[in-house]
Amino acid sequence: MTSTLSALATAVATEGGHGGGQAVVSATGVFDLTWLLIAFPLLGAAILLLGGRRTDRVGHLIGCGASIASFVMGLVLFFAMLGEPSDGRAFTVQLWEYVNAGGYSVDVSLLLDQLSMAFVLLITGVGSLIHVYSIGYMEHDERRRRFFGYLNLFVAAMLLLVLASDYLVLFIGWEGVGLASYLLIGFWQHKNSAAVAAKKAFVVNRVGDMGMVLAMASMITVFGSTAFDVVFASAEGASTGWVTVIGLFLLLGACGKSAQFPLQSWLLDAMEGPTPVSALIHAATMVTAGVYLIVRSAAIYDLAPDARTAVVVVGAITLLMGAIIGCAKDDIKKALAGSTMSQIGYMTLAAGLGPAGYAFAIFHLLTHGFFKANMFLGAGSVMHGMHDEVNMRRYGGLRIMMPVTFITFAMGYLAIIGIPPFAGYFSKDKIIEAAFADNWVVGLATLLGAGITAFYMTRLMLMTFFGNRRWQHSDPPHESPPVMTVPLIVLAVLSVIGGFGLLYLGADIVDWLAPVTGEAHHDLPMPLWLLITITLATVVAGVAVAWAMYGHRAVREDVPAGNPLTVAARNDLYGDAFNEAVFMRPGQYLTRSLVYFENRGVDGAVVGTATAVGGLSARLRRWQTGFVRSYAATMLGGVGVVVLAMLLVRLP
Amino acid sequence: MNPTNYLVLSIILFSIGAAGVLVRRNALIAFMSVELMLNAANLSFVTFARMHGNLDGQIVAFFVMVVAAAEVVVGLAIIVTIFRTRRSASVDDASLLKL
Amino acid sequence: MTFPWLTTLIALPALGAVLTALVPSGRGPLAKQVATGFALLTLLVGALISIQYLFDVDMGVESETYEWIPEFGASWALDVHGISLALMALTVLATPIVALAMWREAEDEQRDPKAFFALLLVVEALTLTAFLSQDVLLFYVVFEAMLIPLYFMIGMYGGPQRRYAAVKFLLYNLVGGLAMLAAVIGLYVQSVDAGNPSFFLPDLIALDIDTTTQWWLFVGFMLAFAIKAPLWPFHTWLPDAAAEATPSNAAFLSGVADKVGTYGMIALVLPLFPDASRDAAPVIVALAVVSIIYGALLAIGQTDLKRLIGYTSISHFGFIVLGIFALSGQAATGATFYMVNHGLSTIALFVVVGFLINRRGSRQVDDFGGVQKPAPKLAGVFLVAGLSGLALPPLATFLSEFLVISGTFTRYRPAAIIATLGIVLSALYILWLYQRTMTGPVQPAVEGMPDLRTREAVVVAPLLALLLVVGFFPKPLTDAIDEAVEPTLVEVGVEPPEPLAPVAEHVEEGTGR
Amino acid sequence: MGETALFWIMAPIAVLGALGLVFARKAVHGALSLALTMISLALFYIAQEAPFLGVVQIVVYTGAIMMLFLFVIMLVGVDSSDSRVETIRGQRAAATLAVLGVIVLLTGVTVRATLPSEPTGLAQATPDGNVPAIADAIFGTYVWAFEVVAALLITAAVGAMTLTHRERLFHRPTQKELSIKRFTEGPPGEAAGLPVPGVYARHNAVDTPALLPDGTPSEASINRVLVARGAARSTEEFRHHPTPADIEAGAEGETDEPVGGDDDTNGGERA
Repeated sequence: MTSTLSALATAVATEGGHGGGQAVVSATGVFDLTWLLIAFPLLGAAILLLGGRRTDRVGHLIGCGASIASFVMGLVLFFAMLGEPSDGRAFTVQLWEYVNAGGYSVDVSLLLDQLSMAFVLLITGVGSLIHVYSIGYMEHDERRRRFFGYLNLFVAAMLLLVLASDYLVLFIGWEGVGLASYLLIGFWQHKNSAAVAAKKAFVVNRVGDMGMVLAMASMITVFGSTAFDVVFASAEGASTGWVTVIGLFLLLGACGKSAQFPLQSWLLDAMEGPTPVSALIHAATMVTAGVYLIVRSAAIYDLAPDARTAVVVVGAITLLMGAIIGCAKDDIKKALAGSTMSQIGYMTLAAGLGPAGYAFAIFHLLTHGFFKANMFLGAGSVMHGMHDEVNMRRYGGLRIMMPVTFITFAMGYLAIIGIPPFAGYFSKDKIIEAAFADNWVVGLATLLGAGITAFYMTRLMLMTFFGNRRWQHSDPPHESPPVMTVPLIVLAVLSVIGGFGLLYLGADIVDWLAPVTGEAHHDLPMPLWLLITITLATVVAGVAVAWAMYGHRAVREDVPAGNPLTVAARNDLYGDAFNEAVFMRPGQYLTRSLVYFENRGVDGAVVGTATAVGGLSARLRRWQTGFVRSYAATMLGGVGVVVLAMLLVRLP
Repeated sequence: MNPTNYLVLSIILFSIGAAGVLVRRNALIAFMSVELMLNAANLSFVTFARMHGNLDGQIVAFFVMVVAAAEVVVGLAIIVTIFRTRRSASVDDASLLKL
Repeated sequence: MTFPWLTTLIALPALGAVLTALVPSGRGPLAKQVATGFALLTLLVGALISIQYLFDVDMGVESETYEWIPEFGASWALDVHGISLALMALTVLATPIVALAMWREAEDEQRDPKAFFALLLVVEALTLTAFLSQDVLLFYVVFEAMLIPLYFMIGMYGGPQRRYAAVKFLLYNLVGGLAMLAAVIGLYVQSVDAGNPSFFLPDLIALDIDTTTQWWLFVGFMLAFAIKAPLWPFHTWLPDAAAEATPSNAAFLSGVADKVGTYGMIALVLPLFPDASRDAAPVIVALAVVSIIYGALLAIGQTDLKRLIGYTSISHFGFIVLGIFALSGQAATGATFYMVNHGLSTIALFVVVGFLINRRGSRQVDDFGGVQKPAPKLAGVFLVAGLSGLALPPLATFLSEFLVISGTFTRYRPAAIIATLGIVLSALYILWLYQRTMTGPVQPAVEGMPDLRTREAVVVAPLLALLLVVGFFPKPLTDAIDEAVEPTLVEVGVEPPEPLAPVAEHVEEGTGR
Repeated sequence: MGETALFWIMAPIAVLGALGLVFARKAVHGALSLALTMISLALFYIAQEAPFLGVVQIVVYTGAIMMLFLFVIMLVGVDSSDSRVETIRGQRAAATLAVLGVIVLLTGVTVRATLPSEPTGLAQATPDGNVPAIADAIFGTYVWAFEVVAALLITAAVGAMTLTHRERLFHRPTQKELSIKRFTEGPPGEAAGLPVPGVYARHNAVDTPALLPDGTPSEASINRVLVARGAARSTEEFRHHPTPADIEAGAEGETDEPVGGDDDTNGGERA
């Protein structure tokens, strides 16, 4: 992994000019095999899910093998890409024609450029580490094979998402990761809470999918296509109104997948899934798909300042919301989930800043992938040793029992709160800079977020690894086996050097991405050193407050009452309560009243008509007296009528 | 003589026959009224045959007679059967054809 | 004179029905084998025809016309075009699967399976005739005749309320049929007035009918098709029929037989009454949108498994009708494609639900819970079938739903946006159903529930596999459909919407789009 | 001229006959009136150049069909007369309305139609006379209809026989068996058979009851059908009222119970 990064860095160093809209060429040589990236994990998933019990014994190995094979393929492609000139690193691989209906045609083709390359390495690299970690974590689960099948399915779908060259194909991957997420959140199906959380995640994501579908429908209306090249190239010809609409629809989609306000509610519940899932899907990769989507659609957002503003606002709100929620949670995974929301808020905010921020969004996305996966896996390791206890108030002083976990977790901790020279410092600081350059308010929000981040992460560290021991097990906590700690160590190393490496070892990730995202320089309203000082001061203040509250004093085992803000934060800032009051309850009433209306109104009208006809028939039946003379009279009358009718018709 | 007179006579006989069917309860009289109606129609046919110089009217009347004979045979057999079981020749007594 | 493949395709199941009926009673297994054998034979012939049209291989299939009632200009005229091809393929494919799925249903009701299987083949023959017919009178006759075997299938082999459901089904559809009969006669009179008395579809399409008359005839045809399809508010027979018929019968009914209604809309109503269709499109689109949302909301509110699936079908039929009357090539292709996919997906759902009901002996959702634990494979196929129902890519249902929505968006934006809500609602009803039945703590009553049996796997696997394969490689089918849909829309006289923004030049050259 | 006279004489007779049918209380009267109408119609046929039909009318209708009716009337009861009270509500009104309607309609048509005031006549159509012409038509143009009608007649005849045929459910007792049964099972007084009616000079008729040796009239001696029709005379009329002397005479010997009538058991024999 480290070698990858240095290679990346050296490669970046050699690369020179930049500017958006590089030419995309058909893939040749090794790039023609890009599809293998997806094929490996897909094959793995197929074998594991269709193979049945026969593959139980080797299931985890097949799963890991598929993921690692994909990673190796990614590396091969990466090095091949380094050999190309910096403005000729985008390749398309035409696989097959998907559909052609009413003039709208879609090809299944892959686009491999610098942006997707970065994601491929993140997904397969971190994904492989988490696969390996899961061998240990899921060892005692009888359905481990299936777990690996789902993980492989996820990796395949996620790779399709980032490699697609058409929004429709991207959407297939988009829904694929949603499905994998659904399956993995609800992996422990016998728990009702897990099943409910899985359903919630999927349904909320579907609300976002509405945005995706409508965005694509708008693209078809405006451009007649959803292919990246057509849409991006024609975007300038479209009216600002349409571009803004498309941008807002895409933002809705991104909000769903990345748990951004107002669709954030599912992410905290998603922690019901096994911890490796939380690390891979709900921290490092899938939830960042929204950011990828926005950055990938740069050509559209560049033309729609209003949509960009909306993205920034959403990012800022989520960044603060997530941070506040993270402060109040006692469940270690939920605290980390709040943190994830908040960090993705940073990325979204950065992406909303336009060309000035795209690269930093991706930069932070990558470093966040490292340190957040590290911390989630660390939390998993803690839980593994603590018999699946997740309440931090029952932890305490674990640094002695779990030294490796502690150290690696600490690396992640220092990275996320942004202490130089750890990874998070570089990426987050860049975002704060860009935010201040854009707007004071947004800048202050990011600064405040940094402070709160320092507070809640310190709180988490102190409650878990320091302080008094609040656990009562006959069987004391133990360190996890090497198969789990080795991935932790690798990720910890990445958390330390990732930021520095990506930014300064050789050259800049900003330059690497520039051919895709474009580049813009910003002017800070204050000297850079001042801003860095202020930021670090805020972080230190956050750490100090946390230490005063949780390090200085003993942590209580029972939950203190807390102030209104704390209570609100514990309740996810009433996001669920809002959804319940505004959508669920009225929805239930609506459904119930519709069922009533259906039975009484619509069906009632039909059945009522039938009853009325029946009643009328019962009355008309009395005409049937049985007296042949009555019938004869009727007949004669009828003959008269018929003759009369004929006369009237025939005679002039 | 104006042949229309025959037609008018035919109408009168037909109507009387129809009235007989409608008002008489006795199955035999009702049945005979039907025969009267058939005869009235036959008279019209014969009159028209002569009026237009076309023999077909007479042929039709002939067939009507034959069919009427067949009908009488079956009809009377039914009346006799009903009389045997019900000891009555009133058509109103046989009013079971209803719900 | 080439071999009459199309007539053979219809004659095979008809012959099979006769032979099945001739099997001595008490030899149930033999009757089933004969019926399934003929269904498979039909599938073979259907596959042969499909190959010619999907992959451009000449198999010698040609349109056929034989005199039927020359006095009226009615003929036994059959032809295949993209739309009918898709539905024909669906029918021949679904029948053997449904036959296999209902293998034990008649016995479970303590009834002779012979008639059940014979009737199924009769319905297949009639449905195929409806899809292939090029003669409006012939279409009408089979459209109505189809009700009789279906009536008996529901009324003889269903649940406790089956008679009520069967009568309701029959009466509803007869009302529609009556309106259609009047319209068929009206149409014929138009052809007489034009000097060419005929029921032959191309002749009738060539007629120039004034708008008022078109409106009346349109209403007659549409009423029949809207009831059959079924479109809100003419839908209430479907949930009853779906709930009371045996699961496979319900599957065949809503999966295949009801497609005659939507087929009629796109293949008869649009080309025959272009002006009226254009004028009425906003109304129909509104009804379709109501169907989508209403069906989905009611599905959420159901407690009976089969009723629930019935309501999901109403929602999906709403999408199909929406696509047809959005009057854009993309939406119409999507709608026709949707018919096929919805057929496969609904059959899978009904059949799997049938397995569940058969095991538990109850149709109530609350009687299940935690089935996933004792029967993981069953839960797996249920989930995949359900995911096809909520149109998850890459299952084929997704593409059709997307084409319908995006095609509608180009013309009726508010309708498309509201219809998109269906995406969320469908996820809600399917996953909530899955959650209540399959996950959570294992209910005592479902402990030891047997997992998927081999026969059941053979029934479900091809459906799901097809949904997946067609989902990945839809082009041959959608191309065939698209080719047939285009002239229809030209007939209606709507121009395909142009992209609002000029396509950048270098892209046009570069990729040849 | 002759035809006109015939018409104006026979037409009222025909109408009267028809009215007689409708208004007759007894079916037999109605049948006879109808026969009258039919004969007059036969005359009209002959007058209108249809001698063949006229003859057929007399032979088939008056001769065969009307006789058939009379037979059935005899079977049903020649004397029974119908009540004139209408039992179906509104039937008379409906009938009047319908008949008037038909009259108005048909008359209207006939009057409005443009009919020749002088008939064309059949001279041209039947050069060889009426009967050969009809024969030509029946066995030529209409031979198929003729054959079908023949089949119809046969079918009707078979049908009538089937309808009126009664399957015998029991063995019919012979006279010998009946007399043995009388001696072995019946009361001794009936062993010699039931008394014969009408033994008086005054009333030598079947409607008067026999007087038994003890002077009581015997109901068993009268035919049941007469009793049912109310045509039998009252038995009381003939009861012998015994004088005191008779009573004394009777007291010396055994007083026989008057032979009561379980005549149903033996009624079949007399009938």
